[in-house]
Amino acid sequence: MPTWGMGGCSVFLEINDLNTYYGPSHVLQGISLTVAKGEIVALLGRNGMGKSTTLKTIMGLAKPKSGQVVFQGNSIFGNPPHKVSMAGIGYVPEERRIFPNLSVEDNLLIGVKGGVIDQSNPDAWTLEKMYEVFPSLKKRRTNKGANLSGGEQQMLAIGRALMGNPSLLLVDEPTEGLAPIIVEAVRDILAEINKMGVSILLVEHNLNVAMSLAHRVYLMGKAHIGFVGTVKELDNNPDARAQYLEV
Amino acid sequence: MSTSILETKDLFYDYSGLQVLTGVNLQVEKGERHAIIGPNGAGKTTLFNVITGLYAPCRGKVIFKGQNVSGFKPHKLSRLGMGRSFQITSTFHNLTAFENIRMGVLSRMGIRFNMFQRVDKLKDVTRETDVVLRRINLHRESAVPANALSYGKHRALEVSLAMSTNPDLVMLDEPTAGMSRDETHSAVDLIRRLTEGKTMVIVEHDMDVVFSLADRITVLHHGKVLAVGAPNEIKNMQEVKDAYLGHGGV
Amino acid sequence: MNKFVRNLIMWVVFLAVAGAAPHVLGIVKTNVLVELATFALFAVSLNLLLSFTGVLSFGHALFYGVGAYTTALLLYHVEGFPLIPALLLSGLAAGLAGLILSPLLVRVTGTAFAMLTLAFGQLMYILCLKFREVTGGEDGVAGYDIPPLNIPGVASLDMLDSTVFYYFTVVVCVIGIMIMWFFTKTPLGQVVVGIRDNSLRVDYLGYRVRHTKAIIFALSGFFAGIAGSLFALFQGVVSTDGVLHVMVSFYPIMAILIGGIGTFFGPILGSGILIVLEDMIMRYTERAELVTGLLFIIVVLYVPGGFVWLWMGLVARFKARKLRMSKEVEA
Amino acid sequence: MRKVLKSVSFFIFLCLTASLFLIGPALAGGEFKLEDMSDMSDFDPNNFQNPTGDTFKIGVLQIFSGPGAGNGELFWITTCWVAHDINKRGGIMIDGKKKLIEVIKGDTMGKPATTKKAAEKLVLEDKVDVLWGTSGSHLALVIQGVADRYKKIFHQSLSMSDSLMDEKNFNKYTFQTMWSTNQVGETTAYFYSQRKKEKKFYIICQDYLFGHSLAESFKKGLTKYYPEAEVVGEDYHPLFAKDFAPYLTKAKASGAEVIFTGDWLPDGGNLVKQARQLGVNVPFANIFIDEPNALSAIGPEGTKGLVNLNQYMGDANNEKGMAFGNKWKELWETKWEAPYNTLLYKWPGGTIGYAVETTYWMLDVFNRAGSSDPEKVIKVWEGDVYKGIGGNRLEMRACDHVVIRDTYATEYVYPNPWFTELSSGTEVFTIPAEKSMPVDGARCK
Amino acid sequence: MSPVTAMYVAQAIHGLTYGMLLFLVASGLTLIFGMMGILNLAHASFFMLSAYFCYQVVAWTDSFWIALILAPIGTGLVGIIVERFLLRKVQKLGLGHIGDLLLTLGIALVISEAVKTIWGTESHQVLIPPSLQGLVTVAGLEYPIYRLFIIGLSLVILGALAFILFKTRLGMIIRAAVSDRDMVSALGINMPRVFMFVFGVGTLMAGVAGVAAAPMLTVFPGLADQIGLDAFVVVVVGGFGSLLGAVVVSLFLGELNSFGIQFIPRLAPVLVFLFMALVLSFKPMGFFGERDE
Repeated sequence: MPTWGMGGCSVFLEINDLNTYYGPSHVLQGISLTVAKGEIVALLGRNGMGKSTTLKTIMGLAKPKSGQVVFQGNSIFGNPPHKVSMAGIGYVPEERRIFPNLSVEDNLLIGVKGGVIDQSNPDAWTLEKMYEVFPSLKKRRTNKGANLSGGEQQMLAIGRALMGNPSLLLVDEPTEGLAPIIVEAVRDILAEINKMGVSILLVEHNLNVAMSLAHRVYLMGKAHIGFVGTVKELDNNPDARAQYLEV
Repeated sequence: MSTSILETKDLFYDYSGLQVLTGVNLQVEKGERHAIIGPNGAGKTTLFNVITGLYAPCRGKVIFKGQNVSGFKPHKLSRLGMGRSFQITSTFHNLTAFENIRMGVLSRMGIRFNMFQRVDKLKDVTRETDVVLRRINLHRESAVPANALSYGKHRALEVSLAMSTNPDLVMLDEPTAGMSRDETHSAVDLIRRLTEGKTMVIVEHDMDVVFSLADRITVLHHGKVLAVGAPNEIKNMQEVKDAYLGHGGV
Repeated sequence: MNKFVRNLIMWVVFLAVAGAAPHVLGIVKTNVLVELATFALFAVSLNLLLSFTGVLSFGHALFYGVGAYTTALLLYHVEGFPLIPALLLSGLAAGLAGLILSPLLVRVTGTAFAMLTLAFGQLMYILCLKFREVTGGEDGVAGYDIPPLNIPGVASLDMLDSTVFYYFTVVVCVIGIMIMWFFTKTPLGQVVVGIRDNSLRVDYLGYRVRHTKAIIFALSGFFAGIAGSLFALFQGVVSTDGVLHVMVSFYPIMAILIGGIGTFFGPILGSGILIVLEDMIMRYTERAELVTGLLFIIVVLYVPGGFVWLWMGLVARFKARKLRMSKEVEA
Repeated sequence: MRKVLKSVSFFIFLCLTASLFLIGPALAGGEFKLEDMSDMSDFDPNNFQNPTGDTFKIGVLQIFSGPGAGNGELFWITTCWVAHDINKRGGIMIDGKKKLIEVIKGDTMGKPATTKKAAEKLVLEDKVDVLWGTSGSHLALVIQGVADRYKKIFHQSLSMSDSLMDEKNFNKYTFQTMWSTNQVGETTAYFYSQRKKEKKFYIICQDYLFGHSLAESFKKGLTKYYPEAEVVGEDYHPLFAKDFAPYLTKAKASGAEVIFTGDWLPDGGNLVKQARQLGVNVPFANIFIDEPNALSAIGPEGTKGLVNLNQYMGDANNEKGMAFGNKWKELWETKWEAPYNTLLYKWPGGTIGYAVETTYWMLDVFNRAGSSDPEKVIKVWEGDVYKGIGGNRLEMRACDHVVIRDTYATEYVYPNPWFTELSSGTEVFTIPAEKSMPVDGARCK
Repeated sequence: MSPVTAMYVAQAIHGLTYGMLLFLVASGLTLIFGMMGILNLAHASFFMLSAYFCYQVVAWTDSFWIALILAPIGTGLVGIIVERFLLRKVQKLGLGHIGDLLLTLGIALVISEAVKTIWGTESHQVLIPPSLQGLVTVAGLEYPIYRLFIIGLSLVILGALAFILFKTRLGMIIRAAVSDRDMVSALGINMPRVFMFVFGVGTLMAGVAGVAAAPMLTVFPGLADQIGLDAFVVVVVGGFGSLLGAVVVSLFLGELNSFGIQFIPRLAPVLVFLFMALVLSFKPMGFFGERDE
């Protein structure tokens, strides 16, 4: 179990007082969170609270107005997406955003940094390794992205991000719209990836999945963080759950 | 039956193969505040768009005030007395708050093709617009362009715009989306005041809002109606909890 | 009251300057002003579409051309056809053209609208070249007499007199621009602005977006036609290259962009800059297009949105500074 | 006393009138004399120095900017040449004193509106005494309007349309020294009718008024002079067309023996060039494909057999013309720099030749009128006869102000004394003026 | 082959030649629009610029072949400079199409004036290299080698383009970026640099067309006008951003041109725009288009 907490070399990603606007709409109002090395952090909350925007802002896809984003000791605040990615953050977006006119294999290969798989690094992801982890993708490697089922697309989106060998993965609603059995599979894969040493910041509406995966949980209310704690702490806090999650 | 103002019968809709609505039967009684809730992708917004005429249903009927209005265009529905707001703020962002509201007021007064009078010389329009602005507490910002308003006020304008044509039925799509708690609070007040004596259908994720506003709730799940009932009944239904909190709960 | 006084002063200054211009400048420069006024009217009519309806037309020359040809053909074929009816009929013909095309045009926006208008504009251009029995093709229609302006019982003004024609043009253009300005202030004008900002919302408020758009196309076409008619009267010759060429469509767009997009008076400023600059450049160099080209690049890089916005930005900054200073004084 | 005075003055008046009648014909008409020409060795078209002070001003209206700017350059050198020559001779007599010639550019940009502006600026601001130009009949028409309105002589030296001087467009201030489309048609038809070698003609012209009226006049000419000939096809292509192959393939398949074209450059050059590339070796009868730069790209083989029709062939025609041409060529070889050092400017052949010749004529007319008062100039120029550079006769038809002159045709051969890079004409066939008349204007009927 | 058949076959090949040239110009235009959303009014000017470069290189080296390589590269470099220092800045300002429009029209004007200042206003000639002069005879049909060379050259370019697009990583990135450029950049790919490359390649292809056309035509300042408008029609009718659309419509327009002239010469140019108006009225995205904006 990795340690968590503020500061120390184990802090991997640190976000401080992040503010983002969409036009006049203040969608992130002073968000602060941390992700430690090897940790899975879940960011939960109802729709429209700014969870996806938080990920997008980290990724550089939404422009933050103020705050700090420090990754592995370097500020990546306001960096364009490709620089954030090169720094070692992978992104699995909401609704997968698979390239519909590319084959499965091309969808994977496009995620390789610099286009060349680093053979010298035994930990680096290769197509073979990927197909081992995602056997369903191997079968459909020549199919166009548009022709995959939702579950396959989700696997592909995760695989695509992994091909860049990220040390931190931002995963946005990976189980949305998937059949229960696939949801299980996705959860297992995320757990497996985490075991390989990849930290994960997860946005998830399926509490079941989130609670079984995460080490630590942030609950988001409107544009702000409302609760921080371990899974256990959340379990023991029905008020927080009622306020931020339940009906 | 005769009291229902809006009804959908076995409504189907799909986006090029992706089934979104799979037989929705909805009933909204005249004068009630009706909330539609459900997890993401349940088809709430699509249902809204089909009812308000943005999309024509693939199958099924939309009945408004006893008339089959399936496939009617938005402007026609508006003239029949239906208004709507949008989840993503969709005002006239370069126009001032005053001009925004005036757009609705003009339509309500049937001034739609007049190009022979200056609009600011139409005294009753101006007066009426001012009344609305005062009611929504925007009269101090009447000359401020919509996109320069604070987020909360901009959302309030969004909702008020839907009300500005004085519709009998107003459809609000996540009116408090993206608001802070304080803003949400005043928005709920505003909605309650504005929809006094009207029929309202609301889609919302903020359960505080839903429970403080709604008389009746429909839960949508996978393109179907999962449950209908009063707030308290809904709160305690196991299937609703399942739908919201994931499989098996915590 | 303050505003009223300011407007009054502005009108007085304008009338004084415009009235004195031909006597100070001489015929050649007065004619540049005639060109400017006509072009400004044309640009403002296009701006009704671009800045107020939010669609970019690449084929506005079509309406300009229809107006110009109508005037030329009327005067050419009908002996003694009076001036004002010719002007109005030209505008109506162009407006009608807008109405006829509107069922196709209202369906599209954005790039597709630009390309569709380009297609119609080019189609008109080529058709006019082909129907040379009517239009005279490349040579165009020429040799018609510009009728005098008869005001029954008052006077008959000889339009061949450059100064008189200048006054006539200025009056027509000012009236035309004022009507368009007035239009933007009417309820329908408001709806049009609403369509630009958010056409879906307009629909949801109970307005018929397509009908409204059709009206604005017709109106914009009408004034473009009036501008074309003035051109025909001024030049005494109307040819395809002169009124229907694709550059005739592009030029007013440039004027709008240089002057200030999204504003009503920006295009007038832009027209002024373009026409006056071109006249000045042509006196000194044969590389007029180089200067225009560089102007476009510089404007887009350093004055994005046009000069009116630059001016408004400066005013805003000045006001902010004044406010800050007054606050400091208070403190 | 009074009576005496009256009768004396009447007598004097009578004498004067009589002398006018006697001397008039002798005075009427001028002549270009090579021996009078000044030493042109200091003529530098790149840095033409206009005289200052009280000058006689020519406003040259041409395209000086935009894609067609090459036209402006071409005619700028011709007017400058004449001005330089006349200035070295001391100028022309205007209002009792010798005035030097000043040449002022007016840029039409090829657009009607700009043309009007430029013409009005020349008349009103620069106060030119005569307007000169221009290519494109629609532009010429605009200038005619300006000339009429401000009562300035317009020496219409470059547009060919017959309609410019018809009953509708005629104005007394305009004098057209360029031959017209009808003359081209009749010239061509007459030439082939005398040659009787080819019978099948194909017409390829530019798809605008000029191309069409040229084609019409050619067909009319054939019916008049050569009824046994046959037009086997005709096509009209857009201006500045890119690909002529489809037209040429049709022409080839039609079995035509000659392709008649009115295309000017670059279309004409591209037409011939692509024809030769396609292996279509049919000769072209043309009026504008005499530009050596374009022809040199096609080479001597490809340009062989082209038949050029022209209103001026001073260079090849006779000794006088040759002598003038040689003077020009010497300067070209030794003095001129870019853009005036290309093959185009080597010989004052067709285009340059007639522009120079008729400009001399125009100045001579003003000189003889002794005034720039249009009414006086009109009186002199109407019916005037001038002997051109090669001694050829130019007559200004009084009734509609169009030139009447012999025209010429030549077939290109190789080798020739003019160019090593291309074929050119050596033998010139003269079509007598009465065989190729401009259409009668309304006032001539 | 009977002469009549020969004529029709020849017309078909003419259509192919012009269609392929048009494709070279239009493909760059459509790629630039598809990926970057830029309506490049200066595109045809690059075509003309390359023809001038070609003339210049031939004048210096006397070799068409060196020109065929150097002129398009030079044009592509100019394109890259334009993208890097002008377009990119303007795109950042967020003026949308309007900004691009003003800028690229400005660039078009500046290029056409620069050309006149450097090379003068008169026409220049480029000769067909000796090895490509003359005709070949196949089954009784004589056809010029140079035109066949143009078709071949265009096919090579088309092949190279297809290879880059479908067989290389870069092509993968470009295809992906047409549908979702944000996602591509989130995978660590420097999109601005890809844009620069695409703009360079687009102008380079227009450059190849310019060089190929130079010996058939005259190099003069108005060279770009007609082909520019035709290329626009291709892009619009084919669908913005669709290479397949560009190929199909280019060839269609080429044949329409040839056989239009053969059968209804007077109406050929009207047909093109009538066709465009019809397509746009009923299919605003063009035949193969996916996206607007």
